[in-house]
Amino acid sequence: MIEFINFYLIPGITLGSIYALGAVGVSMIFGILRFAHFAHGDLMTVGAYGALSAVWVLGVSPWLAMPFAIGFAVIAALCCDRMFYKPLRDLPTIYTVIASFGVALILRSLIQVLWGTESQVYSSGFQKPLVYFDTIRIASRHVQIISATIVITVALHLFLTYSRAGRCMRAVADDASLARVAGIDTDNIIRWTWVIGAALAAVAGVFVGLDTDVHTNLGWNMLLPMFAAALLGGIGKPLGAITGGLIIGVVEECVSYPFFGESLLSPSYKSAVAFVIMIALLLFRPQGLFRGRLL
Amino acid sequence: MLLFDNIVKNFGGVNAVDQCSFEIPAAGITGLIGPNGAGKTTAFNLIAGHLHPDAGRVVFDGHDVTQLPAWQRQSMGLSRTFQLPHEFARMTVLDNLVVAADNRHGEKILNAIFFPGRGRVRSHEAQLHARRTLEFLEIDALADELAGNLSGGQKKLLELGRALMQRPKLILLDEIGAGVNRTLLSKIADKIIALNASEGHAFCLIEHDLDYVAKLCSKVHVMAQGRLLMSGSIDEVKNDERVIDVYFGGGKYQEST
Amino acid sequence: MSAEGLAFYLIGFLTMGGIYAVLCLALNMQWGFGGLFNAGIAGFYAVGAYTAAILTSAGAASHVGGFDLPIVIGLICAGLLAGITAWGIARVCVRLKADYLAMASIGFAEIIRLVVINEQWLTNGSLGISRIPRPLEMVFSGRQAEIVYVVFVWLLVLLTYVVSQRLSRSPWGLVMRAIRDNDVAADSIGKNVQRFRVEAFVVGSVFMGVAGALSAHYFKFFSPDATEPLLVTFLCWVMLIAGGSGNNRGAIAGALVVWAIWSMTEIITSHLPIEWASRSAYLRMLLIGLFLQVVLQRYRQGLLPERRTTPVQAR
Amino acid sequence: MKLTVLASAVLAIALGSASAYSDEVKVGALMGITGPLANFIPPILNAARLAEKDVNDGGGILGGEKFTLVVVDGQAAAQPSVDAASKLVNLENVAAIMGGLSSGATIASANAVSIPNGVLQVSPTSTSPAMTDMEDNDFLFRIVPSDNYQGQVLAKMVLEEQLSKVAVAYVNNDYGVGIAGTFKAAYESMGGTVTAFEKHEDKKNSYRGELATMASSGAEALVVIAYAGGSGAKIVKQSLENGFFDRFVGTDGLRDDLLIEQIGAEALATTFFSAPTSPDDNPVGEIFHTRFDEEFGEGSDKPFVDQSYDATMLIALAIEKAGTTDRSKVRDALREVANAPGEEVGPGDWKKAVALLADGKDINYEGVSGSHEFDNNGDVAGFIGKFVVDGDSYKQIAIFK
Repeated sequence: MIEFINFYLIPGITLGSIYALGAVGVSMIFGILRFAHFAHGDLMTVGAYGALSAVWVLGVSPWLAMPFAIGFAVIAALCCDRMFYKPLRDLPTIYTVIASFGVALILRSLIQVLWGTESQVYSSGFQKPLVYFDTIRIASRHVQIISATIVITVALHLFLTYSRAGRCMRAVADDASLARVAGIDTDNIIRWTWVIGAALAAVAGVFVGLDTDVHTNLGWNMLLPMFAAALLGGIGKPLGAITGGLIIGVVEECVSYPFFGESLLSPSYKSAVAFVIMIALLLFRPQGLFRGRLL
Repeated sequence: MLLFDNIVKNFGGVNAVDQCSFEIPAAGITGLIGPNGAGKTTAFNLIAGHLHPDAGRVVFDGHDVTQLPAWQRQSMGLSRTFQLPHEFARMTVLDNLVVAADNRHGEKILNAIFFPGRGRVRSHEAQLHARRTLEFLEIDALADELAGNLSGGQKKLLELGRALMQRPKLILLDEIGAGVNRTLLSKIADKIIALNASEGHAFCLIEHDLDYVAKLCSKVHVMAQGRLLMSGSIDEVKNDERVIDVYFGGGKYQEST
Repeated sequence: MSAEGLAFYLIGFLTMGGIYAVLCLALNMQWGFGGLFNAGIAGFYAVGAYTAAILTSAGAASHVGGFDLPIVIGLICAGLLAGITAWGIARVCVRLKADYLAMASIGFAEIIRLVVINEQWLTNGSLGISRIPRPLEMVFSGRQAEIVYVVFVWLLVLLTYVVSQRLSRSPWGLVMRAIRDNDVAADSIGKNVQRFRVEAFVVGSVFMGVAGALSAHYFKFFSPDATEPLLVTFLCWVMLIAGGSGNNRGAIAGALVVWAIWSMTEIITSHLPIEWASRSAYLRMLLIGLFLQVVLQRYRQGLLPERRTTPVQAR
Repeated sequence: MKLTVLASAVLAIALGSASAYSDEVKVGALMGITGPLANFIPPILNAARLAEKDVNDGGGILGGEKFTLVVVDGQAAAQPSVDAASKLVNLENVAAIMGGLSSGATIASANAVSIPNGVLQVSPTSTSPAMTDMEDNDFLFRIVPSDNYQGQVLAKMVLEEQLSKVAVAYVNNDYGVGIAGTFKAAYESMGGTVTAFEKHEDKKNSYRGELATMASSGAEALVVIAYAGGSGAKIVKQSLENGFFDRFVGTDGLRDDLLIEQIGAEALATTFFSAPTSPDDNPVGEIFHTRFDEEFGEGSDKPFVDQSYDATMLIALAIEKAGTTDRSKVRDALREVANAPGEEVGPGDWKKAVALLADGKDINYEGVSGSHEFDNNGDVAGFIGKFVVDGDSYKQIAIFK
């Protein structure tokens, strides 16, 4: 049992936290701009490399480099929106979806040109995990990642509940036409969506780098689980996306635990878990756990 | 012709249609009126099969069609138009009508691939029929225009033409007059009356303009709050206190809508 | 460089271009006529390729296969199996709206990919299936065989084109377009939307399977890296959008033009100094990404836009 | 239509530039610059460049002509590799092709382009056993032993270390599956026990679950068959952190400076690695690595660097020996310059080799990554070295043949 917690559950929660932060942006963009943003994973990568530059140039720790990560990702997101998504906004969303595929390619190639392709780490060496009660072992970076995710979740909740921009975002995500009648400045809301989505993606990207390493496919590899998380939480429900991310991460890690002597699923099928959850949801409960919008 | 029997339809806790029953006779033009939010369009969707009721049944032409999907009801002779235009925007006006014709052989995929000749005769007939219908509706000049480029009123005519293509027994018209100018509106009315008289199509229409309803309909159902308020001739309805209350009064029905 | 060299480059180019043309025509049946956003092309392509590979390759001890069947039977089975897979997926998925269908189909394609790389008894996993034959290999060899194969590929492009053209001009195609434009209205005029969509999804996927089989025979070897979604799904979408969705000739033209850009940009970048070699490859990807944006913003109709004339001619 | 114009303009420019030089000898380098192997590419390319430089600094090829590598991007996948190889063969008119990194890319490009067009192709890295009995008219060679070989040697090596029970974690691609399969078969037939045998996808972030299961299987060490830059370093790191394993056995994919950087030499003290190498009486590896690091700053210990240099050099030697860029003559010359007997030449000995060939003497190239004696299938038996960590680098301590 203790093995389950140490080696399946805690890594699952860590992975889930990363999915969760990425999924918030996916969910909000889907809810407000109404398209599946296929370049979101690459925004994560942009963030991770932004922090890497700061670590290299300034020699600071990745945590202090976070503002750079966020800055890079937010600027990238706003530029892409202005240049590639805005001109297509009045067309059927399919065009924007395809454009976002192209943007993913553009961002990744830019990273590869600027930073090269070899995988990098923020800091070398390994640390022994912290041990609690002689049984629970948890790496200190996992403690940091999980607690940072909790803080971000609370902050996000406060922002969405109490600030004007946050309330407007929720309103638009719930019903765009109603919001327009109510005189909400849609452009402003869209800007906020990108800022928050990209910032959280950047944080998630840095977390991936902290946990393992930084490479150019880092975000792209996580894109589909993030979509699954956004759907699970309900489109347009940021807190739902966080829950969804945690669930997907934990389930993905835990399916290979030998509950009944045999592992439920061969570990090489782990990635299928997110897809199966996603497809099942699309078919049986497309509004997600938290009654998100249906497009 | 059509029996709307004790229907209940619930949307997220609100009963849009609540134990409502009425009948649409086989001949003549029936009106369905009521204030906004009374459940008229929902009732149409339930009749046409785009929605399915939580309780009650829909009987059309002697068959219980409650469980049938829309496309099957249509092939039994039940056509409709939509409140907001639902044209096939990237197809020509003529094709919009041709596609609505029944072409069972041509629409089989294996025939389409291996025997492209099957269904050709039917297509030819359908085109002639479509052209005649366009002529009757006086929009034949637009036959080769993309339907998406039509004006709102022209789209309404297009939809009417499309509904006529399978020679239906009953046609549901959802606010055929909304957003249409006066001249075109009276033209549409003439067409409806002519069709009812010559071809024997029965009509049921949702309309806000009571004068228009008076011109067309022999019988009127009034809905409010998801229920049938009353039925009768247009004069009976116009003079009924409850109806006046619903429409103008700010009475008890107004608050909840 | 010689004229002969150029000719054989063009033959190689047309072979790959032809395979992409089949894929693109197949996608056009789904998206161009039917408005079905299939983002899992790579999955059906893989099913077709592996079916053909297993049925036609010479014997192998490490996995099922080595039936050594004629290539035509392999092709037919590839199409059939891809079609059956598509039917299963379509039954549950086609009622989903565009973006959701895209996600579900990506999900299925990924599951297919995982099965392919994990079920070693069936597909030989990541080691791939080798010794896949090509048509008329006994008779022709070397450069002659290249010519034979390009003819073979383009015969199948022709077949796909004829089928696609017949479909789009038939009453079936007309209904499909109606569904694409407005499914509720199509429902209201008596068309079984679900049935038509499943049919379009299946028939398109059949040809995606055929395209997969064609590339397996071309490479004479097939391993999971050939099903990379970027190279199959994404590229195919770019081709169709650039060529003009809804138009069969546009689909073929798009496949050739985009494949030409994909292939020929490298002729320039490979002449940059060698220190630039690794960077130029990314610059090339960057250019392709930007090209897509230009097409989407400026040439949305594609090279050959959809024709608006009545598909069934009145006589 | 504008697009067609653009495309033809591109072609025109390309054709113009392709025919601009004529007094050079071109060899194609089919690399997977973008795509799944992208993070291995820069040092591999640098190694090929070093070979190019060695030839040109040593007086050029075929009597002073310039030796030029044309690098193309096959994206480590079949479709673009075939297309890129076709450009090399038909448009660039190369004398031979170095490359195809992943087996899928190599086999597909050989089948569709090199073999039908009669062009020599030498892969530096493809290890798939399927390449051995391909009908290739002797146009396809490789200078790494087939997986079958390294797996067997690794099994021997592990048993010699008195490890009779091991767990195997291998990456699910042609490299990992190939070596792991032969290792398991050989190891078990020699009396060892594989307690757990798990493949994994290399894009995941946590392998703790699988590792925990493997740790509880009673293994004495963990055999990791994966790339350090992919999943390899993560697996070692997570095993050490959680105390699943403290002893590892790796292959050439894991033997990467990146591993020492990420883990630290101390924790790897008991770990050993297998990698293709050259016979011990040919101490060229060390010199080559020093030269490489001087030239490019770093990277000489990355996977497949040695092989990339050797493959390029072998092709250059074969062209020199053939005395022409005629493709089938180049092919015929390859075995003669690579195989014994003959005067031995090594990396950096270009001048000497040219002189020997001019005198009509037979030469035998002994490379950085092995002595490269091709058999009838175009495979090499190869030497597998045993490496351990030494400071911030690796040291070869034994050789298996």
